Order: sequence, then structure tokens, then C-alpha cells
Amino acid sequence: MVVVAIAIIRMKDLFAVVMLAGIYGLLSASFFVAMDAVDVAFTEAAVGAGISTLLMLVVITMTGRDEKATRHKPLSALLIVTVTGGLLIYGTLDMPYFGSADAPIHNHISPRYINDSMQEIGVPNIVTSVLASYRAFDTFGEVVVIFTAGIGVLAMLSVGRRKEDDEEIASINDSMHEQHLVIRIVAKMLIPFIFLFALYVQFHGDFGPGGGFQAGVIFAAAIILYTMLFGLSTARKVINQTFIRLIAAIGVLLYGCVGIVSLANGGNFFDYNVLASDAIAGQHLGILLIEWGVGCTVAAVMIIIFFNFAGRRELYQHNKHSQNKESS
Amino acid sequence: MLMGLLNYWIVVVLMMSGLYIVIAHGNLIKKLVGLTIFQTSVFIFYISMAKIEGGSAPILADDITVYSNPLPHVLILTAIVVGIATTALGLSLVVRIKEAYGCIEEEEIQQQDNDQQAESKAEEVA
Amino acid sequence: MIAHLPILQVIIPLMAAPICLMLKRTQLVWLFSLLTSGLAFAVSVLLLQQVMTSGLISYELGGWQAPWGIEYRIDKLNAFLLLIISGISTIVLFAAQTSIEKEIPKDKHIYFYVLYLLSLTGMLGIVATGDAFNVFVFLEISSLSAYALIAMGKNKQALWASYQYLIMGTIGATFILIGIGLMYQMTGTLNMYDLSQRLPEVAQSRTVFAAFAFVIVGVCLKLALFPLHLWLPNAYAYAPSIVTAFFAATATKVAIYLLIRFTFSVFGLSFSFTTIPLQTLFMALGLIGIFVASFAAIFQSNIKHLFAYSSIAQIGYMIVGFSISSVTGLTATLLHLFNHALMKSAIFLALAAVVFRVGNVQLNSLRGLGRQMPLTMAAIVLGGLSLIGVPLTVGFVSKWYLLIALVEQGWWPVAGLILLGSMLAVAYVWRIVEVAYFKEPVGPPIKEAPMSFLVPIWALVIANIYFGIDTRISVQVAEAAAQSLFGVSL
Amino acid sequence: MLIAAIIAIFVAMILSIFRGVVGTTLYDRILAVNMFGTKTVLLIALLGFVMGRPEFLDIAIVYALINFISVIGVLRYSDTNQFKHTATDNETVKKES
Amino acid sequence: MDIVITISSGFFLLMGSFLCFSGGIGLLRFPDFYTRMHAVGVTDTLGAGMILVGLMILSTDFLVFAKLVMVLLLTLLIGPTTSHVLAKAAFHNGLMPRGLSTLEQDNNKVYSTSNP
Repeated sequence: MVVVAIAIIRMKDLFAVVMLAGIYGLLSASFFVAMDAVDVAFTEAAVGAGISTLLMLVVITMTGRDEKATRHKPLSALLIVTVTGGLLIYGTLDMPYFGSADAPIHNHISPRYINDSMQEIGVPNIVTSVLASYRAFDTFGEVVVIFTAGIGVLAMLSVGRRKEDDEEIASINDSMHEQHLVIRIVAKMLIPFIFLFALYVQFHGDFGPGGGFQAGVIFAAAIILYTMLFGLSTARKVINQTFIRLIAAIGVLLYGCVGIVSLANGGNFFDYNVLASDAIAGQHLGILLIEWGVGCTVAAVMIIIFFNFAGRRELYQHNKHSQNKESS
Repeated sequence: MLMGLLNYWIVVVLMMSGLYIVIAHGNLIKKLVGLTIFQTSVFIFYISMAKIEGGSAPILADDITVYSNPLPHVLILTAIVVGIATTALGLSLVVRIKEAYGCIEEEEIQQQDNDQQAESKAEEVA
Repeated sequence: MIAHLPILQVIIPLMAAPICLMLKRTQLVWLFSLLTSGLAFAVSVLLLQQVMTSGLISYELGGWQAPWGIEYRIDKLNAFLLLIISGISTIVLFAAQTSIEKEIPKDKHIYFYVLYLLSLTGMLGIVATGDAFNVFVFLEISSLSAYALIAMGKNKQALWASYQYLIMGTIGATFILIGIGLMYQMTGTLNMYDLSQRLPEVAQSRTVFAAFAFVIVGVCLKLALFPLHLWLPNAYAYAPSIVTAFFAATATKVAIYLLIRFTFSVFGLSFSFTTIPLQTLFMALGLIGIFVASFAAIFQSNIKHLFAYSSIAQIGYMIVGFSISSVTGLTATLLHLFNHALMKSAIFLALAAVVFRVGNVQLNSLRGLGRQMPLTMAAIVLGGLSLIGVPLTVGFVSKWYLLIALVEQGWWPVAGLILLGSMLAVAYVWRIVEVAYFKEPVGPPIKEAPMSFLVPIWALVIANIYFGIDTRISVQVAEAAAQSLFGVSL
Repeated sequence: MLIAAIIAIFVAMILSIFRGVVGTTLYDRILAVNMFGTKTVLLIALLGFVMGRPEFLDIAIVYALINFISVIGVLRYSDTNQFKHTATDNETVKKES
Repeated sequence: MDIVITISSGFFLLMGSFLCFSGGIGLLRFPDFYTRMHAVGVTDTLGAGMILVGLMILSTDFLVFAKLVMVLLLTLLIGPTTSHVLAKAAFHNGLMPRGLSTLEQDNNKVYSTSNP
């Protein structure tokens, strides 16, 4: 990993940098697996190696791929970095050793999660029970963060669609698709399978790695695949912007409403015990609902982000195209 | 001591290379890549804390007694989401900057801004 | 419902944001967000009342006990901050509709309100929570929406300012994350109260020192404390005016709150101020910040830039008060928090009105505006007087307390420097007065700002003067909050 | 046996990283990333068996999918003029050969 | 029965890892892009398949078996497809195989006329 990181520092070609960043994401995900953090690995693979690499690529096609050799401030930067790094290493000196079982973090709070969560919540995947019940509010915050990002991207990049563009873009796309025959067929076979798998991940989150967030990302990935191969305008016909915005909002609302209903039933916010007559059943219901909320929002926002980037890109291409025409 | 902390030290080196990219490089996209690396390294740091020798993934099963700590996993799940949100927003800013300034190098942008400020100052004098 | 006030405080604006997205007409969205913000304000008033009478409120989210679940912990300090934030937000929102009409394209108005509410949520969430990691999450909500809001400014510099802010802000947030990680490593808990109980056991270790350093540096990045302030002037100057008014009054306050919370409550007074030379360090940085920023302010030609630098200087005052680490010093800081929020939001709202009528805020386009927009310019001047610290304004009250605190400790030279710093404020405020009142107007005649601006501006200005004369309420609350902080940690 | 396979795959991963870093052409890098992805899938499947938690296979499936999608994405977006194989790239190839 | 399982799975795993390893070597050592791709494309698919089959023999649970089958199908489907697309894209964008680079000019001409 150090090698990759240093290679990224040295590399001038942005494209290569992005590819290496993708490798870095995969590497860290494998590391997470080795460290038993399966849920995290799941997410990191989908996000770090998948979505963010794709987004960066789209941007690079718009901005050009070479980094200019500019005057850096390597000395001052190096100084800052050394000081910070030195401080961190200094800080690690008194830390409990890696993997030792008597470190404070393994003895203060987490034993309760490990030992009692089965009785209190009844979900085998401890990560899910902590995520969705003990620290449900953090997860709510997380959903809101991703919602904010979606709105932010919309606010910055959304373009009004103009009719006359469509034809031209469609023709560009058609010429491109001639070459993509094989992938298109393979993708057509794969996409239903991906949807199915996303649903599986959504519902299986209680028992194994997975959950709303991961399912949302996978679902969005399938749509993105479709968009890449069949063109943005086709994909937009299937899922239009207003609709997807609505879904994102509904996800957040669904999550919040679970909390509000529990308020109304006399418990605290996000107290699932009061949702059903039986505490365990209530927990199950609560977790199921909020996972759906997370899934909806994440999938919707990822699609929004991708659509807007791709839309900008087409606009950009179109402008360039017409400029070329004018100049020639 | 060496073996016990080596893992953390490597993570520190990774974090710092990420931070170095952010501070030292002028290309906006590369800065964002650096930011991603910085954040990912912090995630690795958290996850390393959670590991217990001989532990297993925190999914309850009958024949396993030692589990790794699930709490850092939860925190990092949240943090990853935050990370991708930041990256997406940052990239959309880069796109807009490219459209407005025509370039994505820190220095050129600074240059253009300074020019403009000088112009407005000159107008004021006149 | 009274028992659920702490969570309602955050959840009301949060839930309102996605609902806004579903409403069709922007008029409706505006009314709705105004209503939401007003509700949040009402809740915060009730909360403050409750805290003042019955003391600390703890609310366990999800019904899980504190170190296992997330806890909302409202004491006097948070309640005070909640009141400031939601109050300012409500007043600013009054003027929002008119102001953004000219500055933001029509089809993005809805996004503006959604992001505004989310940003409000983030700040309220940071202040209300009692869980270290939850702070990080809500910090990111507020900063992400802040980046997007700033980027909505009409100049292209807004984009660049926002990008710089994004990089700095994310580095800051990641530093805080590292700090929280190190603390968690040593104590095994994330709850702030629990942390404060468990940290003293391991206070001597180098890890805790590093954790402290990272949290402080991270917060200071957000705070725009002197050497780390570079992102702030541009971000404030190029954001839509209404956003500037909101952020100048609240965003840095939240960061100050975090600083106070972490040093006083989490790490504890004895650790923060005896183990580490924090006092001298912050005192020095605060003073340098006051002078550098004030000087920079004098030479700005864009008035928004000018007041942004003045904000950095005011942060310097707060840090000086904070670094005294006595009850009076902290009271001064808290008072200045409140007062600065009042005056800066008044000034920036007035500037928003100027932008609405004139189109920009370059110093020379303000020529003769004192006669054309008398009420607006009068508000700016009164706000400026308050910044200087003229008696009968709020600025005087907080500076007075700051001086008392310094004299109590016998630090005469510092007190002198503070007075000198106020003189610099005179210089930059005078430049505006000179241009606005003693130069002949140029260009076409300009009308006074519409009522939707004047009402909130003058509400703020009157509050400025009222709290400058009748100091009982604000001083009482600030003192109580400061005392409770020292009570906890001593 | 599983351990031996893990080591072999690990070595192959390292080799592909080197190819990714050295690169020379764009497509070499894409190839390296692709191979790296497949190797990761195998590695995770094997790790799951070694640790006795075969639930990990879910992750392997996701990796395979993501790998596919990202390679398609790369190719789709490298098809624009910006990524036409440039003259300088060809020169380096010539030099090498 | 046990011994049969162990031996057969061991065989598959070893073969698979050998193939992967040689693929890695090929990726690093071969002279140009197309040969490298050949090395990776061929060994990867077969090697991955072999390792997965080896694991399948080891698996006891039906669900695990099913998932392995799924992974196998995916790799079989995806591996060749990506290789195909990659090669096509590389060629389409003007990267010449080694040895053909001298004919570059001609080839480009032919290419541009045959493909509008």
C-alpha cells in the first residue's frame, strides 16, 4: 500500500492516479477483510473502488488528464506532514499493542454489544444491531450527510434539459454502441442478477455482511452500468430526475418517521421496543424499516450524483462539438 | 514493541502521504485523491484498533467465542459514507471550476483571481 | 412532549428539509422553512428555560443507556448556543426570500432552502449532542451544506472559495476524527461525559496528548483561528449574502463551542491548562490574530472582505477570553459569542440589502449611500460601533468583561493590547462612514431597502442596543454557563 | 493448501500492482486493475475458507461485480477524444520494444 | 471419501494458484500490451475457475456452494468480456501490437476507411 501511495504522489498522469486510487481502495478493502471488518470491506469495495473511481473518471474526461508541472511547495508541505506524522507516531507509543485483547476498547463498551445484543435485539450481525439500534442516530446522520451531498451536487450541476441536444447526443451514443455489442448483451444478462443480489444484501444484512447502504450502492451500480452502456437519455426515460429526488427524500423521511412513531408510542426517539407489542419484534421491525430508508436514499442519491455528472459531461461534449463546428 | 506498533506506524505513513498530496499538489483532482487516501488511511487506523488476536468477524455464530470489536466498524461505515459524500461534492465543485476558470490548477486560478482583483482596484483608483 | 425537547430541537429542521424538496412553489418552501426555524427557536427557548430552572437534561436516544447508545446532553452552555443559532437563523430567514431572488437562479431556490435547513440541523446537532462521534457526523452535515451554499454565490470566485473551504474543512474534520479515534483507543468510550470520567486515569500517556493536539488543531481549522484562517475571508465574501449573514453569526460560534466543550468538559480543566501550555499559546495566537486581521481589514476594498477579516479579529477576542481560563474570562467569551452573533448578522444582513439594491459591495460603490439608504447604512454604522465597543452597545459589555477578567489576573499589558485592537476597529469602520456619508453619490438614485430587509435588520440592531443597556439576561446566562463548566471540571 | 494458494495469489497481486505502477500505456493499467480485482475476489473467497467464515463470499460477489462495472466505466469514458492513444505514448512503446 | 476430497481440492487449488502466479509473471514480463493481455486473460479465467472449483469441493454447506457457483459464473462471464472490450478499445484507439508498429501509418489508413 505504501508503494501505491508513493506512486500516486509521483504520478503526473491523472488517469493513472485514479486507477491507482482504485487499486488503493481494493487493497484497503482486502485489509479490512483480513481485520474481520466484513461490513466495512463490503462498503469500501463498492464505494472506494467502484463509485468514487467512476466519478473521478467522469470528471477527468471533462477536465483533461495531465497534471501540470507547477511549482509545488514541497518543503513547507513536508514540514507540516513530518510534524503531524511525528506527533501521531509519538501518540502511538503509549497505545495498547495491535491485537491485544486487554486494550480498553475491548473491555469497556463493546462486551455488552457482543454478549447482550442477541437478547436485546435478536440480530446475529452485531455490526447491524449496533448500527441500526444502539447508534441509530449516527446512521441517521449518515443518511442525512449523503442526502446533503446529493442536494449539493444537484444545486451545483443540474442542467435544464434541452430537447435539441438529445438527438445529437443520441447519435453520438449510437455510434459508440456499435462497438459495445458484446458488453451490452452481457450486461443485459447481468443487470437483473445485480438487482436480485441487491435485494438479497438488503434483507440478509441481519445475518451476514450487508445492509441498506451496501444494497443501495449495488442497486445504483446496476443503474450506472445501464446508463453507461445505453446512454443517459435512455436511462433518464426509465428514471427521471424528479422521481429519483422524491425517492431520496422519502428515504430520509422513512428513517425519521420510525423515530417519530416511536416518540408517539411513548418511547424515546428511535426506541424500537415500543414499535410492536414484543420488544424483539419491535427491534426487528425498526431495523427493517430504517434499512429500507437507508437503501432508498443511498441508491437514489448515488444515481442522482452520477446522472448529474454524466449530464454535465454530455453538455460539455455538446458544447465542444458545436464550437468545433463553428470554428471549422 | 516494534511488532506491536508497526501496524500503526505504517498507517501513519499512509496518512501522511495522503496529507502530503493534499498540501503539496496544485491539481484539484489530485488534491481530492489525496484527501480520499488520507481518509481511507484513517479508516484503516480505526479498523486496526478493533482487531483482537484470534478474534473473528462480529457476526454471532455458535462455535466462536472471541469477536473483534464491532463499534469501530460501525463508526467507519458512517465515515466512509461521509467520505464519498465529500468526494462527490468536491468533484462537482471541480467541474464547475473548470467551466468557470478553464483550468484546474491551483496556481492558475489564483493568478486569475489576483488579476481580477487588481483590475477592480485599478478601476477604483480611476 | 416536554421530555423530548432535546431531540425535537434537531429533528424538526432535519425532517423539514426533505419535505421542502417535495413542495412545489418556492414561496411555500420559504414560509415552511421560516416556520420550521421559528419552531426550532421556540424549542430552544423552552430548553433554556428548563435548563436554567432544573439543571442538566440528558436524553437517551433509542432508549439505550448512555455509554452504549447516543446521549443528548443539554447543559446551560449548549442551551445558550442553541438559542443563538436558531434565533439568528430565524431572523436571517426573514430576509432570505428577497435577497436570494437576485443572487441565485430561480430553479435553485428550493435547493437553497433545503441546504440552509440541513446546515441549521448540522449546527444544532453538533451543539446538542453528548457523543464525540456524533459530533463528527453532524459537523460533516453542516460543512457539506456550507460548501454547497457558498458555491451558490454568483461570482466564479465563490466556487474557488468553496473548494478551498472544502479541502481545509475536510482536513479539519479528519483531524478531529483521528483525535476521537485516539481517545477511543485509550478509554474505550465515545460518550463525552464518560470520556471525562475515564480520561484522567490515562492522562499522563502520550496518546492522550496526541489526541488532544489533533482535536484542537481540527477544531481550530474550523474556527479559523489565526494561522489557519486563510479559507474564511473568501468564503464569506463570495457566498450569497444571506448565507454570509447566517454563517458569520453561527458557524464559528459552533467551533468555539466545540473548543470549549473539548477542553473544559472532556479533557478537563487541569489537563488542558496545566499539562500543556495552552494558555500562553492561545493567548498569543488570539492577540496576533486580532492585530493581523484588523490590519488586513483596514486595507480591503470589498466590504464583505473587510467584515470577514473583522470576524477573524473578533474570534481572536473570544480566544483571549477563553485562554484566561477563569470564570470571568469564559463569561466574557460566551458574552462575546452572543454579542458578536448579533452584530455580525445585523451588519451582513444590511450588506445583503446593499447588494440587493446596488449589486455589489465594493467600497467605492457605497459613495453617498448614507443619504440614499439611510436606515440600512445606519444599521451598518451601529453594528460597526458595536464592533468597536462603544458604550451602550453590546460590544462594550463583552469587552468590558474581557478587560475585567484580564485585570483580575493582573495581565495589564494584554488588556492594553486589547484596547489598541479596538482602536484598529475604529479605523476600518471609519472608512465606511467616510465613504457613505461624506462623499457625493454617483450613478442613478437608489431606493431604500425593502421592508423584508429592514425589519430583521432593525430587530437585530435594536437587540444590539437593548442587550447593551440591559445586560441582565445575557450576563446571567453566560455566567451561569461558565460557572457550570468550572463546576464540572474542578 | 489454502495457505499456499493465498500466498500465490498474493504474489500475483503484487506483480499486478507493479504493472499498474509502471504502466507505460493506459491499457496496461486498466489490465492491471482488472487482474487485481479478480485476484482480490479469489483472495477473499480463500480467506473466508481459512477463517472458517464462508459468509465472506457475499463480498467476493460484490467485488466481482464492482470490478466489472469499473472496468466498463473506464473503457466507456476512455473512448472520448481525450484518451485517444497519444503520440507520446506510442513513442514510449517504441522505445521499449 | 475424505481423502479424495482433500486430494482433488488440493489439486485444483494448486493448479489454480500456479496459473494465477504465471499470469502475474506474464503481466510483468511480456513485452507489449497485447501479449500481456493474452497472459492475463487466459490464465486468469482458468486459474480463477480452478480455485473456485477447488473451494467448491471443500464446501460443506449448500448456500456456500451456491454462492461459489455464482462467483464462478460471474468470473466466467466477466473475464472474457472485459478482455475482449479492453483489446478492442486499445486497438480502436490506435495502440498497435508490437511488430506492427512499423505498419502503423498503413493500418491507420485502413482502419479509418473501413470504420466510418
